[in-house]
Amino acid sequence: MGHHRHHPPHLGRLHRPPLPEGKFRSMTTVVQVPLRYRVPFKKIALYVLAVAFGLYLVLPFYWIVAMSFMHEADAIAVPPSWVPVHPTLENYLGFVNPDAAQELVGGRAVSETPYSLRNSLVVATATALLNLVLATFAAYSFSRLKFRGSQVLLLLYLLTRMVPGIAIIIPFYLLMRSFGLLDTYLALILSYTTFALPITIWILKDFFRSVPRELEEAARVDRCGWFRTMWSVFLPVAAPGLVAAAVFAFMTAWNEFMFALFLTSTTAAKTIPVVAANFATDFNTQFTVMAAAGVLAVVPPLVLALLFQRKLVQGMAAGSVKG
Amino acid sequence: ACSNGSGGGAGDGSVKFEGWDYEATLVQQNLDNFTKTSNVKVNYTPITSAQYVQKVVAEFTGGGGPDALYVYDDSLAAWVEGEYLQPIDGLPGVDDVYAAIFPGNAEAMTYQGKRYGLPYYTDSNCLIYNADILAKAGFSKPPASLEELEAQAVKIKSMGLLEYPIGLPAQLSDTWWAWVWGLVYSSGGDMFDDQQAPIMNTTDTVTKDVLTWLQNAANKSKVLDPASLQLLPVPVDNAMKANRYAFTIGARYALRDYNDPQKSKAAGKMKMALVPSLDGKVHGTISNTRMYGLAKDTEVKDDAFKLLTYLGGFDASKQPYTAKFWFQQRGLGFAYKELAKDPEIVAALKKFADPAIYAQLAEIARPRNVLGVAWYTEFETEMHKVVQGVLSNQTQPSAAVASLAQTAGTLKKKYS
Amino acid sequence: MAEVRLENVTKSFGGKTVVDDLNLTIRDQEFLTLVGPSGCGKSTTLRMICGLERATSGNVFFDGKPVSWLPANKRDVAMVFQSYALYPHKTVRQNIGFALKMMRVPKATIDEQVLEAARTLDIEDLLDRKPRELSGGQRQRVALGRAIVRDAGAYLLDEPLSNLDAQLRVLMRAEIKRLHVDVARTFIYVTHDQVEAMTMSDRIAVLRDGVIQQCATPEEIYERPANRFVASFMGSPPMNFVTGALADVDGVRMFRSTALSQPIAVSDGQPADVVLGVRPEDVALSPTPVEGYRQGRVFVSEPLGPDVLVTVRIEDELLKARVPTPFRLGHDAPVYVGLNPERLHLFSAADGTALQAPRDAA
Amino acid sequence: MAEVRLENVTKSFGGKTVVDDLNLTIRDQEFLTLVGPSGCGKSTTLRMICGLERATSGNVFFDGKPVSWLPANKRDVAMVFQSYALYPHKTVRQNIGFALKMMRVPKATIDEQVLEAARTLDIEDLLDRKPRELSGGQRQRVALGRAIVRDAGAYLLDEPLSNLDAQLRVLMRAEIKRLHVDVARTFIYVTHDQVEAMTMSDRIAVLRDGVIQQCATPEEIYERPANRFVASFMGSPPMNFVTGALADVDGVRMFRSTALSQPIAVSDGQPADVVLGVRPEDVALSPTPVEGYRQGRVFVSEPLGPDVLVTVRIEDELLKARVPTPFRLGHDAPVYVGLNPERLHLFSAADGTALQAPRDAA
Amino acid sequence: MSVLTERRPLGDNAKAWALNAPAIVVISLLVAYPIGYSFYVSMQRNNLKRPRAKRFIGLDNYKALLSDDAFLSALKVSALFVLVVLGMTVVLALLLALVLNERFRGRGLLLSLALLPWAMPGVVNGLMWRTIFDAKTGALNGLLTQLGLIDSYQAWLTSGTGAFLFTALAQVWNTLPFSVIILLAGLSTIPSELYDAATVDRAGAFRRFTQVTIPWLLHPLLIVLILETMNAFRAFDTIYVLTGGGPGDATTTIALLDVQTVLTFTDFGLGSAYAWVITAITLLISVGYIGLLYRKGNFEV
Ligand SMILES: Nc1ncnc2c1ncn2[C@@H]1O[C@H](COP(=O)(O)OP(=O)(O)OP(=O)(O)O)[C@@H](O)[C@H]1O
Ligand SMILES: Nc1ncnc2c1ncn2[C@@H]1O[C@H](COP(=O)(O)OP(=O)(O)OP(=O)(O)O)[C@@H](O)[C@H]1O
Ligand SMILES: [Mg+2]
Ligand SMILES: [Mg+2]
Repeated sequence: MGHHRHHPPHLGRLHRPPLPEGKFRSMTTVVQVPLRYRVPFKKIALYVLAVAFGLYLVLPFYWIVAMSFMHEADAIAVPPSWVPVHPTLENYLGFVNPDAAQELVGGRAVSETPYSLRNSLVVATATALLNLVLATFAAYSFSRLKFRGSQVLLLLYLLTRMVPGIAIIIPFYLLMRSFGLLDTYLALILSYTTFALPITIWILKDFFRSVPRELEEAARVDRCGWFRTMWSVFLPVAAPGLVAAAVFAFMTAWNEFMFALFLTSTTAAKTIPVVAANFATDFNTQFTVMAAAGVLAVVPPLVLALLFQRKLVQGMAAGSVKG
Repeated sequence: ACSNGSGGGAGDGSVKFEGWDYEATLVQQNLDNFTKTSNVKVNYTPITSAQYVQKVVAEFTGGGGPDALYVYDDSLAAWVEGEYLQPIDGLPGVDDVYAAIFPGNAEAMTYQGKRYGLPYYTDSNCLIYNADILAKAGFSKPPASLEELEAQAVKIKSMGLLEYPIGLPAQLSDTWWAWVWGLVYSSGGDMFDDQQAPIMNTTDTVTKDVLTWLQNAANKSKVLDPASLQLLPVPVDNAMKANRYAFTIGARYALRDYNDPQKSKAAGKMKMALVPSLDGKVHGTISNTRMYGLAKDTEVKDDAFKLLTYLGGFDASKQPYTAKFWFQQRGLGFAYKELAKDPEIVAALKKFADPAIYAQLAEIARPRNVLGVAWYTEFETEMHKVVQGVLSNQTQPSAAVASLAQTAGTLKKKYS
Repeated sequence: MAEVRLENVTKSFGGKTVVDDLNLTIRDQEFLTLVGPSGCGKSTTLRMICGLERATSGNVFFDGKPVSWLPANKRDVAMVFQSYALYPHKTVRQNIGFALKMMRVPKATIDEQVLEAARTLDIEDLLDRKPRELSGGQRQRVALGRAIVRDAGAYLLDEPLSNLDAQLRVLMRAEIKRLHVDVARTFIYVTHDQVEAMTMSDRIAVLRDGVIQQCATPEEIYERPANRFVASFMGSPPMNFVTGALADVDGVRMFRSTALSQPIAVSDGQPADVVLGVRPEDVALSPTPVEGYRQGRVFVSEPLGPDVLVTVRIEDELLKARVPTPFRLGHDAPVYVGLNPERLHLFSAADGTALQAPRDAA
Repeated sequence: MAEVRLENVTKSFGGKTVVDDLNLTIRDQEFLTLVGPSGCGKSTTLRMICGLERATSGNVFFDGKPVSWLPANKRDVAMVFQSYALYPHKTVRQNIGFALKMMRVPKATIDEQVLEAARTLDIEDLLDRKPRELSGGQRQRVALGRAIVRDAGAYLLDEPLSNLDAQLRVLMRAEIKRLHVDVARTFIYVTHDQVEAMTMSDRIAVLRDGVIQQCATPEEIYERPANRFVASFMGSPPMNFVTGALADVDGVRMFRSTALSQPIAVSDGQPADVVLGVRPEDVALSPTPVEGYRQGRVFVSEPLGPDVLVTVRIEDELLKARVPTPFRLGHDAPVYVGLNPERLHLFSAADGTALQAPRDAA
Repeated sequence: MSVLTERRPLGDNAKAWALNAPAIVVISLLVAYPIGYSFYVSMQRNNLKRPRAKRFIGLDNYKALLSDDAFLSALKVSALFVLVVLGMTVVLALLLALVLNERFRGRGLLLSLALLPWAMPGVVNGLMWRTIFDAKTGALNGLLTQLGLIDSYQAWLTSGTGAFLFTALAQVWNTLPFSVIILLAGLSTIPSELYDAATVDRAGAFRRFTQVTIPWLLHPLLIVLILETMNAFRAFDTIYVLTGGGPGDATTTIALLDVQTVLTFTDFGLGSAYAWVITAITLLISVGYIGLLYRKGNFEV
């Protein structure tokens, strides 16, 4: 018999802790009432919370939506009317029909809105993708490889993100100018990528860590090279993390204002935040049109969110490894 | 568009022109008109007004600035110091323009003896009141003195017409608080002497008295709305249009909106008056000037100046074409004295204001005399906070002026 | 301290019924083993008893009280998960001690008990490792340790020894049995190891496609399987089955098939088409002719250590015989085959139910 | 198609050596089984062969070429992971077909092969499920399926049948064997099941604490264990060991202990302190005295189905005997114990090495 | 056995750096210069309004900060702001993520709603809060009045505390989505069998949360803490629009001061120094978080 097993000839019985009588000792004491039709407190609490959060999240936005269908005067009426009393589409008209925009404050902004939406979509999507690619490589190294300097590198990444944008905007502008990239998508994509990259790396490295190593190994044994392993096995399993990271990068690019303002000047690259800012001037603010623009600005990410939300909450590696 | 060299400009021979985004569509129309007549191509970029200064600064710093641009009188000194702009003295027509405009505007466009701009528009502060509410309270005339203003407000308040008859935009923001200056100037005081030394704490007591009045109005008689602390100009406008204030101090052009039945429930009731003074006499008011400037490094100086002239100067028929255009389109104040007599202008003006008072305000208005100092912006910002303290009764007027003087001193030292 | 009763319990996953109208009472302090082919619903049954899965219909009772709505953490059961479900962020020590910590057992007591359990499981020197750094068998032992330190009303063990070597398995089996005696609680055990099932259980329940086939003592199951499925399932190598018919030959009741013709004592009124079952160990082989033996030929012989499993071919039928080592006949060598007449099983060819079994348990 | 050779392979995890200077050659087309106690380094060895783990020192050779630096995907090996490692986002079908897809096998062929494997594994109707909807045994079969569809140079199987029921296991064993014959490749197999090891392997390598104890044919391992550890590890129930000494009594070489005194044929020059080993099946019991048998008393008897495992107490020593069912003596009944003199093992008491073993394999 | 050549693949070290190379290249190419430049500027007297006074002054800008009342007061406001916003965000986000991790009807909708504040451009967002908190026409006033909770319209932002709390509230609304998404994705990685095991081990909902959920969430939580701290320290948009830093100095955070210094006062030197102080503080705090949480949460499945 194995030398490393030294079982006493007669193993003493396990000492049981002196448990408080009646509390846990047996189920007879626990089950006192036939708990047949228990009130589903958990479900109730869940729905209460869901509704509360839903309201908290949606009410402010609802106000924007409501305003976007109101005439200016109704929007600032006292007491406020929660639904548009004289509903109108005129705030949206300008976006589809440039002529209708002429008369509005920020009429030019109105005509620029469709372009800026397109620009924002392009820039944000490209940023998200570029980010995912770059961050996937880096994050993989942090989650799977032991290497010297990893901690320092992680901190350095963070550091680049910690310098407030305001401090680097001017030199950044100079840089982009010398690259000849001003007023191009690339300028924005590159700058947002650098903003989002450090955080994306941090996000991904965590999610990668929770992908069981065995999966990757199985893929290797199944003759996948590293890239193939990543693409076919690793990344799909890490999908929630990828989606979270992509959403992060997308949103970073979607609502960034300052850099977009400085780096763009025409409809070639202006993004929606820059254009939306044009609805509020020192002289006047076209609340309702701005609200309409805001609503328009929120729609694309929201649609994307609806498309991807399933991925975000899918369990990661259920049932794949034992132990 | 701005990738070449350090000279700035569009690089394709067109004039790169930047401005804040007020009515960018109209601007473009006007520019198209210019191009049609002059054959000079203009590459116009409107920039969000809130970040206009910043972006222009970035562009000039980065070497990609425009050829011609809008300039705030507040920014002029810095931009000249920063070597963004070049003087236009001696260029054709400049002298004529300067001779034809109100002296306050000319002063605002001049820095250290050199002229840097042609006027875009100007405006000055006035008392705006709701004649209907005043009438209900039994007043047929607007107040001439602050005392009177307070008394009328108290009456309105006590009659239950309004809880707070006076509203002012007193939230912190990067725009200047014209009404503080307006009140000081209307009472004949000043905060600085001509050498930009602070006098509000020493020889000139007007500032302190104005602050005292504000404090009383806000806290004793409670006629000045405490919510002012969270009001920017736009909400004040909204409140005025909704008959929720009887008085405010604001720019003249605001009346155009106030009296526009499309936008305002108070249309037709809003009137303008001189800013009330401590003693009830007429002393002055504050004005601002927005101008068109010429970039120092422009490579298309001639065309750029042609554009400047089109926008801010006289046209072939010796008419300030664009200035008139703006007034007619949007009611923007003009710097040209003669325009006040233009029948078309008068007719348009009559729709929302009393032409006589309008003209009188322009005549007596003057710019802030500290616009030229490097630390003006810091001072203005600090002043807002101090006035907020006074309004919320946390700072006494005497302490306030002392603090203002000290701030000015510190800043001066810092910048020396 | 608990009688566990399943009453008409049915469980479906999206339309597919995996446990079907199950009725089963596990008596207080009983050691019941669940066996059945892979995927027959054993784990699912355990999970329903435990409260991790709610029955689609039917009820679970503990000591006569319905607990269907009682969450698992209030049911006072300990469980070894088939997939271990170790906490990857906790050390072995914390994994094992977790339940005790949840019961607010004093720290010192926890430490002591964890150490003792670890000693029992021979993982004492792994206590400060994380599961990630353990071998498969070591992980399984940790999973087992998590259950055995507990003082629960019922212990559910889902294949707790499958990844252990034979030696260790024997030891662990003994430990589990001892624990059962010590704590005198109900044990429900799932295993694929027949030796385990046979030696440890008070009763064995044989499941097939979510339906209980038989629930009885190990001897009963082995000696008197209720149907052909149970007979074939229990016993390894499995029972030989020969399809044939009953016939009266010279007043002697005979079982006849192509290859065999075997007198058999059986009551009357049985269907004619039957299946004869005989376990390999009840098949005797002789190199020389013996009275009543049939001749066949050696097809293949596999050494099993102490025994040899010989497959003999008679006509077109294959019969397996388990005979003691040594067995030295090679392929195709003639061999004589005899069936132990006292240990023959007979099943209906139609539905497989047992028609007769050895009268007398071994 | 590959001879796999491990040369002085050592693997440490942070200072702890788990595989120690291993030298092992697995011949082309050989079926080699790795056995050993839980945690002895079997999986680690497989992982090094496969290329998932790099040896701390030493080298792995495929067909004489060093592959230590070759990544797993280039080694052309198939592997069943002990922990399955199924792709959670892929269906069973995709899981099984994945490797083929990677090899750019045409879609139709993949489908066909997957279906065939699934049929073999009896998981045909689960092909469109995701792993999380499978039972433990079903998952294991998918893991196995992933390996068997492949055409690899070597197949590494880490306890591929541990979670299957006996029936299925027998079938799967046969399938794996058949596959081995069909593809004629090298198989390296890890199992805790001795029957599996004994019946399937060309050779068995017994590992202990990362050191190979013996690598030989199943018979050899069983009949002539190289040392006490191997003797005790292989065989279930395990071999009996009795510590004693060699002595010459009346010119006959005798083994003597407190309880036993047994003539034994052994060459000269052996140390005096020895351990006698005898397997339970080589211990005969008789209710009546027999010449040369010692009297003892029944301590406990456990039915194992076809056999009964009887523990007999002689003086202070316990001996296990495996005798055929039925065995009807109760506790403390006197019983006579005889050892098969031809099947006695002798080990050095000092280091456990075998001094002699039965001359003749069964 | 296809290729059996003895070619040493890259070691972990080399592989890791190779994998990081693209990110490092992009980041250093684009931000190394700006960051270095800004640090250099922070050691300059550099006010655009007085280009001729520009010169290198070493750490003088930093030294000046120590006696700069505006800075010290802003630092205090910022610290408090970070504390309040971070606390509320983390608690609410965790709660919301937990809710979203359950299965219930309308989950997808709620999840999309949770992303909504993120998708709104800052200006629209600012306008939204302004119209909501407006003293004269605000929706909040309207709502509370209609609910009978207040008698008349209130000017919420005119008292220091009020302004502070309401801006914090708006800020939380804005930064919630990021935290929710990260935490939710983190939650989804927790194998459900661990909850099964913990339940069987008699852990109630709360203990399952502390013993299983939290340990698994430590790293996502770390990211949330770091990023939300960073965000709160730099919060600018909302505050600027709602209060401009007022009343008085009540909501003048260091970020606001910084932006004002750079963009309004065009004092790049001082502004950069502010920025680097912000950098240093957030870095320090982050290192603190990392020291606190990184190890504990660093385990592999
Ligand atoms: N990552 C690791 N860190 C430290 N020790 C490890 C690690 N992985 C395995 N070990 C140790 O190495 C030894 C061998 O592990 P291995 O998995 O090879 O065992 P095994 O023979 O497969 O056992 P089992 O039969 O239990 O699966 C074990 O003692 C295990 O604890
Ligand atoms: N989530 C699920 N969705 C669909 N089917 C499921 C799910 N879980 C289990 N099943 C099916 O239910 C049946 C019973 O599963 P269970 O895990 O109880 O089997 P088992 O008897 O424990 O098998 P094994 O011995 O292989 O572990 C299996 O056929 C399995 O495929
Ligand atoms: Mg199972
Ligand atoms: Mg193993």
